[in-house]
Amino acid sequence: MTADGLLFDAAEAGAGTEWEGPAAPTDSDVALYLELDGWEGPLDLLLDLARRQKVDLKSISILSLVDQYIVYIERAEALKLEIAADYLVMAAWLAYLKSSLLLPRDEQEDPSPEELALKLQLRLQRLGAMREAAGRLMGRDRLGRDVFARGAPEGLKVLRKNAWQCDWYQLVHAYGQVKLRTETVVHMVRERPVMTLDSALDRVSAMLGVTLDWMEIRAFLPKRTDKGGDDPRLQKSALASSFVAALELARMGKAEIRQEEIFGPLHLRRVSA
Amino acid sequence: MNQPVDDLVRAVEATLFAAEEPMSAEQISAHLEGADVRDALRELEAHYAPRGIKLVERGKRWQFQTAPDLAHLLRREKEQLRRLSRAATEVLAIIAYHEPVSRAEIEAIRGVQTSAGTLDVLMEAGWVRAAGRREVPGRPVIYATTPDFLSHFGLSSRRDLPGIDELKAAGLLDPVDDAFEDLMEQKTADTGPDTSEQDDTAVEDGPDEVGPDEVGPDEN
Amino acid sequence: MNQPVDDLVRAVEATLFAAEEPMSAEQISAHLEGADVRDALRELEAHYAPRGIKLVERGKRWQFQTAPDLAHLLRREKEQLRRLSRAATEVLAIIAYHEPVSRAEIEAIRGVQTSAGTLDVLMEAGWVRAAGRREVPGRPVIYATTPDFLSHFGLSSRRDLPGIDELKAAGLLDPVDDAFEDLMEQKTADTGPDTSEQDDTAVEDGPDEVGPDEVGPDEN
Repeated sequence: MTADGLLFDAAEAGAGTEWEGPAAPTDSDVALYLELDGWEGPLDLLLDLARRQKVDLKSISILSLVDQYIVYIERAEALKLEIAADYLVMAAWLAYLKSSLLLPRDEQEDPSPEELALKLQLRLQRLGAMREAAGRLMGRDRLGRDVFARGAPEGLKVLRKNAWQCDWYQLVHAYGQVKLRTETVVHMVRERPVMTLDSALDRVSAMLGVTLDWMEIRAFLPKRTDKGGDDPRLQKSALASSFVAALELARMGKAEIRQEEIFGPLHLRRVSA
Repeated sequence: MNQPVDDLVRAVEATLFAAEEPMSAEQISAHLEGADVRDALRELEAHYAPRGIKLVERGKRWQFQTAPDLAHLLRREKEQLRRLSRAATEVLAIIAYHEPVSRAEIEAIRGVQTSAGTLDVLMEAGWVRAAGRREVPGRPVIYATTPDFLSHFGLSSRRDLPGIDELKAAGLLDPVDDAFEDLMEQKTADTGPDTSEQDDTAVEDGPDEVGPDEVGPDEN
Repeated sequence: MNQPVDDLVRAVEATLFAAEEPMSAEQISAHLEGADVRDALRELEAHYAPRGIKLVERGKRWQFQTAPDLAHLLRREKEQLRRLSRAATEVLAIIAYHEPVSRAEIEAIRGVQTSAGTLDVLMEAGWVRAAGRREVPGRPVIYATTPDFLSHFGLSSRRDLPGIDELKAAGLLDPVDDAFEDLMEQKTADTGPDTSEQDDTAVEDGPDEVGPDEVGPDEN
């Protein structure tokens, strides 16, 4: 298999060269130079060069393609055009490929130059096929260019209508909640029978003045027979107040307190002056 | 099955179809290199007469449009069941018990501001209507319930609504219940997607819907 | 002169006529309360075939549009398409003929990097969408065409892509490595059986080691 034997197959034949976008560069070599930017990379340029071998699109010669590419790049360099690095790398690689294809080979290289050339050809075929497909796609009857949708469609609208849900209970309950929330809140403090600390102080010191003996604290509380004395709440209050009064009198040095056991009865007596 | 259609008729048909505005016969003609399009228009008009699309002339200008008897296809209504938010329910109840009331009065009774959306919802539901204006400074709009309200809630008149004493007797004024229900409502709102509808409404109504805040402005 | 037109046919006609977007049979059916619209669609398609307007199916979606042969009458005022760059048309073709396809695969075919803007333009036009990720290392995004792509280019389905059958038959939609391998196998088959063993080995080793990059120096 020689490099010249590498063919583009039939699918490449008859390919239209039309596609939208930048026009394909013209045949003139000068134009070729000027439109270096018109190619999208070395593969694109190679494909374009391949298409120029118009003699027979079916039998593109890889060797002459390589030559064309290298000549093209060299001449561009001669004109001191700035050439992107990837074009130069491709040129170097193609030069290597060419020499490999031409020189007799001693050792078996892997992959062989023929295989590399074949792969390059396959790539060019695929790019060419897609370029042609793009052209045919763009040439179809396109909506908005060749065929048109209705200019002013009324549009289909689905209106969502809310069906609100609420029942009698929810309504009445809500009203109850409003009422409850906004009702004036009144705090009532009920009158309770109490003995104040002041009256307990008076009462305890007066009663202590009567005797020098120890007296149990209960003896200072109002008698059951006194007015309201049968109210247990008054008894409780009087006990608490009298106890505090006893402590106060002891602090002032007017009374002594005695308790013989924990929780035992509490006694007090006057401190003799 | 299909007869060939005259070229000019086809051209007029396509031109009017693609047009963004109705076109006069002269405009169509100018578009089609001066052809006389009147016959074509008549032919199209007759052709489309029994169809779902019609070619109509309005003020000397021609246009295609959907057949009038199929207009309902263009705007379909879909009903969506939505639960009334708590705020809206309260406002509705206040209107029902106190009508006619102004918005300021509703707010005074509720103790919180009422968003405009809340009254809109009630009017959209067809339960509340604006019933004139109160003849006081500012002439506020006053609201009342509608006959639809009575029929929806199965009431023959507003007097059928239970009084405060009856509410109390029914336990509807029980504060424990209230707290409990608040808790339950919060819990419901936190869980599953089945309550999303309710949540939507809550969002619409904004701050009104936030339970605990409703206790009163003194919270802030 | 006019026969009465079936009600369902009229309804489908009016619905598609008023629609702003192409509609699938299912969407039309849903709009018409579940009616089976397939026969009606076929009938309409046939009815409009010779007219200036056509009913066409594009990627399972139906739409009315003007007849292509009238393009010259309509085009002059309605040219509104942005011209696509050559890169964009190529990328679009590669996606359409190979979908779903990753950016690296697109670049392998084109031999150059695809600028970010190129795919954006195609996605903005609504012709290309990201269609998931390829389950290979790196999980690259893969791209495919949309129903709008089919609508725009007048394709009933991807099978309508011009020349796709021929390209497929010629193996031109297969990756270079696969095609290469096939060719090498053919070559092996052509040569004598005595060398087959040695050649087989060569073939097996070859493609594995030679990625597409190694065919020629890549740009980056």
